[in-house]
Amino acid sequence: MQTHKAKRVEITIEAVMERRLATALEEVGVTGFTILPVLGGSGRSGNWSREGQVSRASGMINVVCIIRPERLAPLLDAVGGILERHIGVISVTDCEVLRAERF
Amino acid sequence: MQTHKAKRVEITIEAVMERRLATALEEVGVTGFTILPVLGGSGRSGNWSREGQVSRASGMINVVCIIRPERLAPLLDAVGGILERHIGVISVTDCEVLRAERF
Amino acid sequence: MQTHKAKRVEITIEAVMERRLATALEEVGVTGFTILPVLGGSGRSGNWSREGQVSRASGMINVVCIIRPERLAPLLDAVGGILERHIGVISVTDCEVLRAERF
Amino acid sequence: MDGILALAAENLLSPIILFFALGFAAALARSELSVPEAIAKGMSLYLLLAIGFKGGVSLANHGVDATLILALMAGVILSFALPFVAFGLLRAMTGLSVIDAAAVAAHYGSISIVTFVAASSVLSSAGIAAEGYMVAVAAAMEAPAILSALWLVTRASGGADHGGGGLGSGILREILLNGSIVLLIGSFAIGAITGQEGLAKIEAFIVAPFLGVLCLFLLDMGLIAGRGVREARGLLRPGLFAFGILMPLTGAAFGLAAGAMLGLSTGGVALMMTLSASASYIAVPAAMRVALPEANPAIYLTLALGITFPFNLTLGIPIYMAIAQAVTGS
Amino acid sequence: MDGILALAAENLLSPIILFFALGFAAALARSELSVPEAIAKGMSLYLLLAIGFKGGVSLANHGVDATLILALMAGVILSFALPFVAFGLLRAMTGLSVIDAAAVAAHYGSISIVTFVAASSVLSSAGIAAEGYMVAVAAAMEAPAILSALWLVTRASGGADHGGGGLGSGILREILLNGSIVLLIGSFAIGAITGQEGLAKIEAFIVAPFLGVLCLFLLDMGLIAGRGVREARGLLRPGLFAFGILMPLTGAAFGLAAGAMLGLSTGGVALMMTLSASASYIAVPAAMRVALPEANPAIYLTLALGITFPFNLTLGIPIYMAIAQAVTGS
Amino acid sequence: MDGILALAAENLLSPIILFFALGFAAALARSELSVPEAIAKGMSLYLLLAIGFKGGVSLANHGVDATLILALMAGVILSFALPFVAFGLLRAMTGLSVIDAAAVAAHYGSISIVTFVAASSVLSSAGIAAEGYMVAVAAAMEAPAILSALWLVTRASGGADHGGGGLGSGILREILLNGSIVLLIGSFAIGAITGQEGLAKIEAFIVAPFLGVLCLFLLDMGLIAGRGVREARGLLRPGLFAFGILMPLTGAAFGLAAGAMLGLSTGGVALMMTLSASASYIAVPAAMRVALPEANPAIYLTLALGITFPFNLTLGIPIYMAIAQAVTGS
Ligand SMILES: Nc1ncnc2c1ncn2[C@@H]1O[C@H](COP(=O)(O)O)[C@@H](O)[C@H]1O
Ligand SMILES: Nc1ncnc2c1ncn2[C@@H]1O[C@H](COP(=O)(O)O)[C@@H](O)[C@H]1O
Ligand SMILES: Nc1ncnc2c1ncn2[C@@H]1O[C@H](COP(=O)(O)O)[C@@H](O)[C@H]1O
Ligand code: NA
Ligand code: NA
Ligand code: NA
Repeated sequence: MQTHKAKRVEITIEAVMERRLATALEEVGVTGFTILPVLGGSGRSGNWSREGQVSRASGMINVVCIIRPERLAPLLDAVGGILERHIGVISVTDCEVLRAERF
Repeated sequence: MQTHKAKRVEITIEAVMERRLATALEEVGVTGFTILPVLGGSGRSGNWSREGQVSRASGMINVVCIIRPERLAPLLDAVGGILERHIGVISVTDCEVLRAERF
Repeated sequence: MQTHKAKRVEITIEAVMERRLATALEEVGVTGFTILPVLGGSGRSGNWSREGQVSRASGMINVVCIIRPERLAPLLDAVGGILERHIGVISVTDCEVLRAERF
Repeated sequence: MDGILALAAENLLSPIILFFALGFAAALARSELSVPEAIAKGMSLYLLLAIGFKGGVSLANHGVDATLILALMAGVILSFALPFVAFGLLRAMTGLSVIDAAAVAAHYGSISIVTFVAASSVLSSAGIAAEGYMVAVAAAMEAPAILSALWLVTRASGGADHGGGGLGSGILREILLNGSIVLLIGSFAIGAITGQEGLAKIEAFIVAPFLGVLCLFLLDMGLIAGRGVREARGLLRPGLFAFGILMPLTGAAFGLAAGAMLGLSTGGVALMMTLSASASYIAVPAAMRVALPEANPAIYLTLALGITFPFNLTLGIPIYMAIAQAVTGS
Repeated sequence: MDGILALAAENLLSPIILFFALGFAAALARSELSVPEAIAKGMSLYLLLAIGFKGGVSLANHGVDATLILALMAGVILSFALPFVAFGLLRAMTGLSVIDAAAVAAHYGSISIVTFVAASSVLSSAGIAAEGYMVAVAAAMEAPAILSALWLVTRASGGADHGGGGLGSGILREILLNGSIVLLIGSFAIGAITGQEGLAKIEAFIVAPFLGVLCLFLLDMGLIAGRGVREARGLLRPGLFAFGILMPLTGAAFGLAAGAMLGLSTGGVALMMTLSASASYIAVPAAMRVALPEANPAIYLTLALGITFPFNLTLGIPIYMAIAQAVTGS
Repeated sequence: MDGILALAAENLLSPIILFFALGFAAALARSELSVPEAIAKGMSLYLLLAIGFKGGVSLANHGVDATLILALMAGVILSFALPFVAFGLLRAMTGLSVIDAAAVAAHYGSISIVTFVAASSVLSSAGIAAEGYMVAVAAAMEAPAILSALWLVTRASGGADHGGGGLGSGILREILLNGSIVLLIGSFAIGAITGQEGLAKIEAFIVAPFLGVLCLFLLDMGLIAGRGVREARGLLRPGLFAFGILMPLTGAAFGLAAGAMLGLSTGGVALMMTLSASASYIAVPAAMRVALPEANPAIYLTLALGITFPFNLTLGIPIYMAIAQAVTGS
């Protein structure tokens, strides 16, 4: 099958920021994404684990956006602005997709 | 350690299709995959979130298959056939693996 | 925004090995990682699914480490040693990150 | 009529309805109140186990009635037939495509077990008995409607292939062995085998806290229904909305005919009406995603969960009860 | 004094405290004992539903008291005012930055509903009645403290912008409609509407097993608090630790003044003291992560959950009860 | 003999067995019925808390018996010794490798707490009392068997290194502090401290609904056991299958000897037999994945969960009870 070049952006961010991240993505025209749950992790701010949570205050989520390459720059600007004050990481990988018209 | 080239295929698909996808993968000789849960997402068919589900009707899963490069074409044919009628996305990334004989 | 080259390492491993894997990662200086839950999977040791578990004995997790390229070799040595006796897979992908000083 | 109003008023102010309304309102107001998926699923297992078991015990107490088989057959026939009625109404009242109309029709031929549970608990607080085997009738009505819907689609498309979907892929087996049916029928059988003695052992689990669990469950149903309605506002044109109210009343009329013909008790007739009036939102949506993925789930989920379920819960059930009382003359 | 000691001793040996201690000890010993997140969330929904409903029924039974509105207003004022007290103490006693101190202060102005639940159950096993509407006061005290904390930060930074955080992003709406408040107030309203009759229907669910569920819930709280303390050992310098004990006592004094001025019953005064003494660990931390992400969550979570919560649970509640009894002369 | 048959027949038709059978059958028929992982884990926390607490209360009621320490020691010795018996049988009856045989042996030296819970509830519905501290004996028997198994492997491999696995990695600490043991022993201690008064407070939670929760839990166990058997059909050769039945009977004989020697009550002897007969499927599998990852989990999980657990549940427990009655002469 015919595949097309795209970018796979994976953002690990605090769950409380979900709605704000979605809004920021929509503002730069990214409407497709998938949210994966996160069990725990470790970083400069220490360890955490979902089982130790009484509240949604400190859980994280993993947001995957597959986008056309030309959308990357505005997306990084939008997400970078949010990540600046909040903990979390973002990675960008080259990928191939089917049905490029969807992205 | 010695690493080997492989392809990492990630398929986001409706949970109701899990068994059918597994069968399709097996038919093209892919027997190794890992299924990650999905919390929610957004796409052309709108938003959804796992917390709004009474049924398994509209949840999604994320299936990761790491394969030898030569298996990619038949895998894409098999999965593309399923995805044609169903919502979901597929991405392919180049990766390196240890122990190539396993894939 | 300015991005930097990094490696995205994804390790699928038995949940019982979590603490040991974290210790091994720390020993080679990798202190940032994110753990995703796994619902089920298939491999040479057969199928399994989270819903069939009474115990934490046979569940798996997916550990994502984003690292500077020069840390890859020691990381693979450390993880390879653990994976030798245990089931699981590891893949390495090239990626780009913001804020390289964090990794 | 007075009876209906009094019943409806009392029903509307019962905790279970009020918790449903609380969830519905919270979702419309975009509160982030939510019930974890595992808890919701756990409560639904509990409700199925409890209602099945109690039905079985009631069967054990009253002996196997000659009408049991007839009632099961009536249920299967209703489930096969109602999708045709629904499909006809939909094509007349709304602009839905054949595929969307067939998918909706499948939901209305099948049943909602929570509506059945709510009706059972309203009956039992009103002191009206019903045949214990109505639980088995509920289970028998889950699947046949799906076949009717798929037949409607195949006929409309001139028998063309649907690209690997349809009945091909073991879908019927999946429906017949779906979790709800197996647990409901299994618990019914266990209740019938262990009888009153078995009930005594687990009564403190399945009887005493039942209504309380139902409140928490309906809170969650309200949240989901409210969220669905909020997101699918655009879809809910007047024709669809009217269908969501008219169809349960039509279904109930068929259920009334069947129940009266079989000579069921007042409670039995009310439950048969409720089953016919209710629309599936668990088994059938899942089946539709596999067999008719082109049908838009927002339409059938919003109708079944956002319109018909609340209608049955608040007004439908008291109406069916009052009519059943009038008809069976009790 | 004797009364306090006897109460404290009895309290310390009650199952709920012992299960909390078990969890705390297990976490310190690094046991992998854990309660799944969904179960913990399910239990907290249950506790909120039950305590809200019972409060509403009690209101229905005793009629709307003229002091209801006054008590609500007192709660709102306390929640606004206590962060300033806490902030002052923190800046005097500890080396926390303005942002960290403000974030901590927000927690102490707001309330911990589990502490309230525990106090209610201690009161009811001691046979001391309290105003049913104290549940509504609890809900009213959740949010105002957050505004005070954000105001403290804005003032300190000379009104500078906080990069998109702060109140801008609909955060107040999120807090007012957060799950706990909606469920608590909603259940309170449903309890008030359905009254004793509604309670009779779901009593076996929300009354009988209540204390048992609370034990399991507190086991989990102990695990989380213990894990927090273990990981944040380094942070807990003497000044912070002292604040974690002194601040609830200070808050309780304010609560006492308010309760006595309003002429609340003994139980009502004890609950007002408990609310003022308790520190939020659900709604406020989430709000702080959005509005003040620079504040270190390890500090406020450890203080609220690791120091103040156990203090209130073990010693605080009996102290507040004894003082309330002495002051109201019962 | 008549007694055994009657007991077995009654046992086979009790709700808990029938729900297990329902789950087993549903899994074999490939139904997608399933219990969410969080709910299953929540129920197991509940069962451990309840059984531990009730054991502690019973200890408080009857005072500390001089045989408590002896019974604990007997449990530890049995847990150390039984793996050698099991290993010998396995090497004689089956073609398992040393590593697989040792891993299986570890499971049979340790215990299954759900089997213990089921036996306790059968005893209590038959009105037969047992020593409350048997709960502590159960906890004491969890871990020692693992050491025996690892020793068996080390001996066989001539003391060679196992590549970082084995006992090196803090595994013993993990087992001794595993969630089940901590909760069981902790609840036992809390029950002993708070006694009858504590029980009165949480009885409606841990006593009344207990059997009902056990039914739902066993439904899930049946699903898991059935799924395991379905997937591991190929592995279950006659030798292994026979071991899965013979080993519990052998273990029970050792338990009988120990119980009789200690002069335990009828119920105590029956429970000691049940513990010795049962095979772990939670703590030991997890330990084996860490310490002996080369052992095939399909073998030990299928034996413990798919053969021995159902055998004990259906036939084993009534047999052990009847023998205990005959031997203690009651
Ligand atoms: N190098 C990394 N690779 C993967 N995930 C990371 C990494 N660093 C941080 N994270 C994730 O981001 C969270 C916050 O990281 P930090 O801001 O460093 O405290 C951690 O808990 C991890 O879940
Ligand atoms: N561009 C994308 N990146 C990541 N996930 C996507 C994307 N588009 C769609 N998805 C996922 O696929 C689901 C269905 O998408 P759609 O078919 O566009 O409605 C969404 O709910 C997302 O979970
Ligand atoms: N090729 C693969 N791609 C993705 N995940 C895999 C693959 N092979 C194995 N896995 C995962 O690793 C687990 C153990 O694999 P195995 O060691 O082959 O039995 C499986 O259950 C999967 O979750
Ligand atoms: Na129907
Ligand atoms: Na406070
Ligand atoms: Na044993």
